[in-house]
Amino acid sequence: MPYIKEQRKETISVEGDWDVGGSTTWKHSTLLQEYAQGLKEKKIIGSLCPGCGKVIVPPRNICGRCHRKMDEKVVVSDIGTVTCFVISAPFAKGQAKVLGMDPVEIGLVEEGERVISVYVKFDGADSNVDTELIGVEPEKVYLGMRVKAVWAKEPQGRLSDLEAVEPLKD
Amino acid sequence: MARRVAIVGYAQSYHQHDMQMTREDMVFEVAKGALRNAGISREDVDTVITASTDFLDGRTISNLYTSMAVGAYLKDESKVEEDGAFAAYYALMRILSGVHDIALVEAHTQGSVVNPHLVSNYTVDPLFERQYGDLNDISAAALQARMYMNKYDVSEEQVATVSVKNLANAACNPHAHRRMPDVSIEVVLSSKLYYDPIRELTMSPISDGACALVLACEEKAKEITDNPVWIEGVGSCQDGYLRDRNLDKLDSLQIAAKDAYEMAGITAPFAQIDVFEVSEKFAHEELMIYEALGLCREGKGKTLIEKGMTEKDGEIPVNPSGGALGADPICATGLVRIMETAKQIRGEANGYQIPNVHRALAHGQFGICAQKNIVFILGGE
Amino acid sequence: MRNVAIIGCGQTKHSGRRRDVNLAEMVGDAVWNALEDAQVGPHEVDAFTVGNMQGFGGVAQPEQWLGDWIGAPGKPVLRIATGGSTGGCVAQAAFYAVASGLYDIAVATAWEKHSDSKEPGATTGLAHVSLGNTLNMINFGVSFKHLLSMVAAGAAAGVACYQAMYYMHRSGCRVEHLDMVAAKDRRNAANNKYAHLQWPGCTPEDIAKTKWVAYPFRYGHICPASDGASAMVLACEEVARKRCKKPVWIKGLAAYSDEENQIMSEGAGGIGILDASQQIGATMSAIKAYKMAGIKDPQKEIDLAEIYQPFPSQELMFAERLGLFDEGTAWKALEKGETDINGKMPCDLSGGVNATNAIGSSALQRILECALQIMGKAEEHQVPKEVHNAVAHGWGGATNYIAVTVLGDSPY
Amino acid sequence: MSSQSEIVLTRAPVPLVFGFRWSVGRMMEKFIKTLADRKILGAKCPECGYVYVPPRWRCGKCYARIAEENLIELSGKGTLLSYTTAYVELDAVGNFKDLDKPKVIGAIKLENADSTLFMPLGEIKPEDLKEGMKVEVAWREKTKGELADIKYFVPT
Repeated sequence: MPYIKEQRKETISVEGDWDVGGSTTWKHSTLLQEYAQGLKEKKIIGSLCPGCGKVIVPPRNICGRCHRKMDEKVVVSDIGTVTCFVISAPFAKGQAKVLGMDPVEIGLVEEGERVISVYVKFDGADSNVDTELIGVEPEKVYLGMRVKAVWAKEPQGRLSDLEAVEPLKD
Repeated sequence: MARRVAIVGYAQSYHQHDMQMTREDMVFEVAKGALRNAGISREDVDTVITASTDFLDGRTISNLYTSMAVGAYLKDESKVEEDGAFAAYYALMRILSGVHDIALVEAHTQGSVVNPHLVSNYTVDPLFERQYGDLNDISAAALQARMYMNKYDVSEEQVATVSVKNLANAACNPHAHRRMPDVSIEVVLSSKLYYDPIRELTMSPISDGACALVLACEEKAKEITDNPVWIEGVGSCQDGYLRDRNLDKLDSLQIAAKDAYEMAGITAPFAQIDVFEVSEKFAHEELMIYEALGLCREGKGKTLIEKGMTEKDGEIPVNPSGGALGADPICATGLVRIMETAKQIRGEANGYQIPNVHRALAHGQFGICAQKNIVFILGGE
Repeated sequence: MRNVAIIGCGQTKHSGRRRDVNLAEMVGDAVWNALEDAQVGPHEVDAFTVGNMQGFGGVAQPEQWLGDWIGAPGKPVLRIATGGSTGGCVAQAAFYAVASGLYDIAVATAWEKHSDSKEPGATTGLAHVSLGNTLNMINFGVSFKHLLSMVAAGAAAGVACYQAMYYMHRSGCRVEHLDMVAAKDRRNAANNKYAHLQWPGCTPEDIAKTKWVAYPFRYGHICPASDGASAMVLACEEVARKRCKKPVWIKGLAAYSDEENQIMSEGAGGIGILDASQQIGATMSAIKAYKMAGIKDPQKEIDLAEIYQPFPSQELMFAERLGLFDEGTAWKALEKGETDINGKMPCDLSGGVNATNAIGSSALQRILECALQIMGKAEEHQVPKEVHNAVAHGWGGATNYIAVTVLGDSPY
Repeated sequence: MSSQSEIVLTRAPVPLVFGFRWSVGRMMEKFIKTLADRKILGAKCPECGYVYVPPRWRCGKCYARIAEENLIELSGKGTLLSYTTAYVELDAVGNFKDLDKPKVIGAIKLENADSTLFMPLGEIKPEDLKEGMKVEVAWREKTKGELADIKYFVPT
């Protein structure tokens, strides 16, 4: 890259650590747990705001628009529309480690595979769920594509039960 | 001040150790509570100023996920990354500028997420003090306490008397975290010693908590309530870094108080102010605060506490709510002080109400050895 | 309301590794440059507003250590931090400090020193934004493939990748236009001595040769992580008229916050935004700021803009949200060269955030660059035409904090 | 309090440590490297005379610029302004560990320097600590031009 380079006399440095994992305990609500358990029965749960009627998936307990609590839950369809997508660069062995593991090496993706990440608005929801789109060539993906959830063989109430979405064969 | 600004509503959480509530819910409760107390809704608010820090909340951009909970959706929002009293100070500026009329101010910290004393070690000079490891807000406060106590011959019993006063006061305040009705000097002096002379009961507890205020310009304040609490003076100042400042005095608090007194037209704080709510992160600091606020001469803080003049029934009551020794949700502590003084002026401090309060002082601080201080003077009609 | 003007601007050289100075010296440099530019002595400053994103440099509340280097001891200091828009919000806080009548002269300074972190670029802070939520998802069995698809899409770009797709779908803009914007900004940066990625004569083809990061972003589209600081001196009208030949008046400002434009909220819950390029917050900030500044038709009255665009799609998208171009036409204007130095609406003549991104300093630099253009002090990248009104923009968080500031050569 | 959602605590399942290396700048580099010859450098402000340890090139009191020729050599001796005996220690993840042998930390002002140094004290029993006592640097056997060359301060 022919960027202008400037030479500066570097000085030594001193070191320090921030053990963020060890020192931090985050607090979360049990809503994601409820959402995951819903997936066990192949149900996609969202929260319904009595104020503005918006259905948020995965569920939340506060609606920012109405500044009120949302306790009601609804089940949305597992058929939806691709509202956005991004296609990853082709994966190459040893190119990048994610959380310390090389995705190609551990057989998660094949060499040269391009992962299609999509936002899906399931029918009945007013928010996007991000997941992977399988069963179609990256070149053929388009916004507005109708898709259907791909469920794990035996869902166990984990987020991974909703594995991906695939094009809806009508 | 060209425009007059008043506090018209407030709410605080029940500060406690390891609150069983998510950060978002805690913020929502106090924001909603303050709006309800003011009798207005989110639509009336022009601007929202929050206070929290990324290290203490365990999240970089700590206000990113609480914007919706605090009610800042599609509002002019900003975040002050230090004590909540500085957020009230920034909201005051926004209203005084004439650009905004009503501001919601919120501040929170959950001390159970990351140990604030560890985070205090991250604020020192990374090139020098941090390389020698053992300097945090408690060990630095211990060095300050020793220097101050030696210089003015202050005994550990006198310092412990501050804790006894505040922890007993906290017992009457349902929102306080550490409420010890029958605490005594002996109990305080036998509590666990961390860095001599700082003990468990002469330093503030690690609390989870939040607080919110509603500020309004004069016209709006008069519409909203017939009991507004006017902000008559404000002053803030930051001292030099730990290595190059006086450790046995709170110079920056003296400067901040002078500015606030000047703005509020106060010449004799001792006589003109009816109640004080100060942020004493350590018991000995309250004595140094008395002196920096001009309530007594240098080194005479011990006399005020010994004579009980700062008790609830004393001439100059300090921290009837229990102060920071009663509850210290770090970023909310300074805002809670402002709220407590407003409650005193409105006569709503049931359980620890000081009779006929017309003028009050609230103090917030941030940083090791109270490097940074802010003073508010509040008044009733 | 008191009129407030910028009377002095200071920056440091922004580059990938400023290892020749420590953080305090770097920020001190920027503040001293600003004070000298404003002909104001350090003892005359009444208040400071400061900001950076402390998680990136590993020092908490750094202004309590480096305050001595900028003349802060004994003065009020207010710390503001709102993600990427930190610099803009710090400058706006300084405006409010002076406009409130409490102070006459205020210094706003913001900085970032990414090279102090051992992790590459800005990974430390970016990872820490939603670390709690990601771990919460891991606790409830998110599949590693799902995490991979999130990371692959967001590796360098986060939500901006999705946002670009939305914008391209809405407006018809194509990847070649992103190459054109990135090339334009890196050419502009070559005429800005403080900028980081300076590529004289860079062409869209040069950018097109770079590898894909995640469609639609190439490696050549992604902004760098820079070390740098910038500072500004603001003064009330009385002081500004006395001390400065050509004060730059802050005529309008707003910083609205929108729903988090990411895919997840606190606790990994969903959010109610279906189109991340809609940017209601940006539109409302622009409307409020223009209304305050008395600007009816930005396309005619605004002479140039400095837009916060770590990713090229954002220069086009936010130009439209700021009303500088009609909906969906910014890329056509780009093709016609309207956003170049001689164009109708020059955008990011400084190279912008695509060429220089010290997270705290970036949004302050946008306001500062507009001020330099109005003062006629932008040297090699000074626009030839007379600049009466300019708009500076900054976004933070997950593109949900939008700070818009309108500056002018006269307060009315 | 209205409906209180139950909470779930989230901890990192794998170690997660962010590392930093802060560049020190010219003045601090000179200070650290000179520790090798067991010397402590200070910077004397040419305008107001305030002496900073460690040295720097902007005076915090009178804002003057301090150049490298204003560096002065300080004796390792100083006075103990204040001290504290630590009975606990804060570990890297924020837990207080009780110390079986208490450690001492001192606030020290070096001869003809104005900054206060916060340093560990060694070879002294807590009960012998007295404000104003004279102390001096205890150097590491083999000094290598690193901050760790200063082991601690000892009574003279």
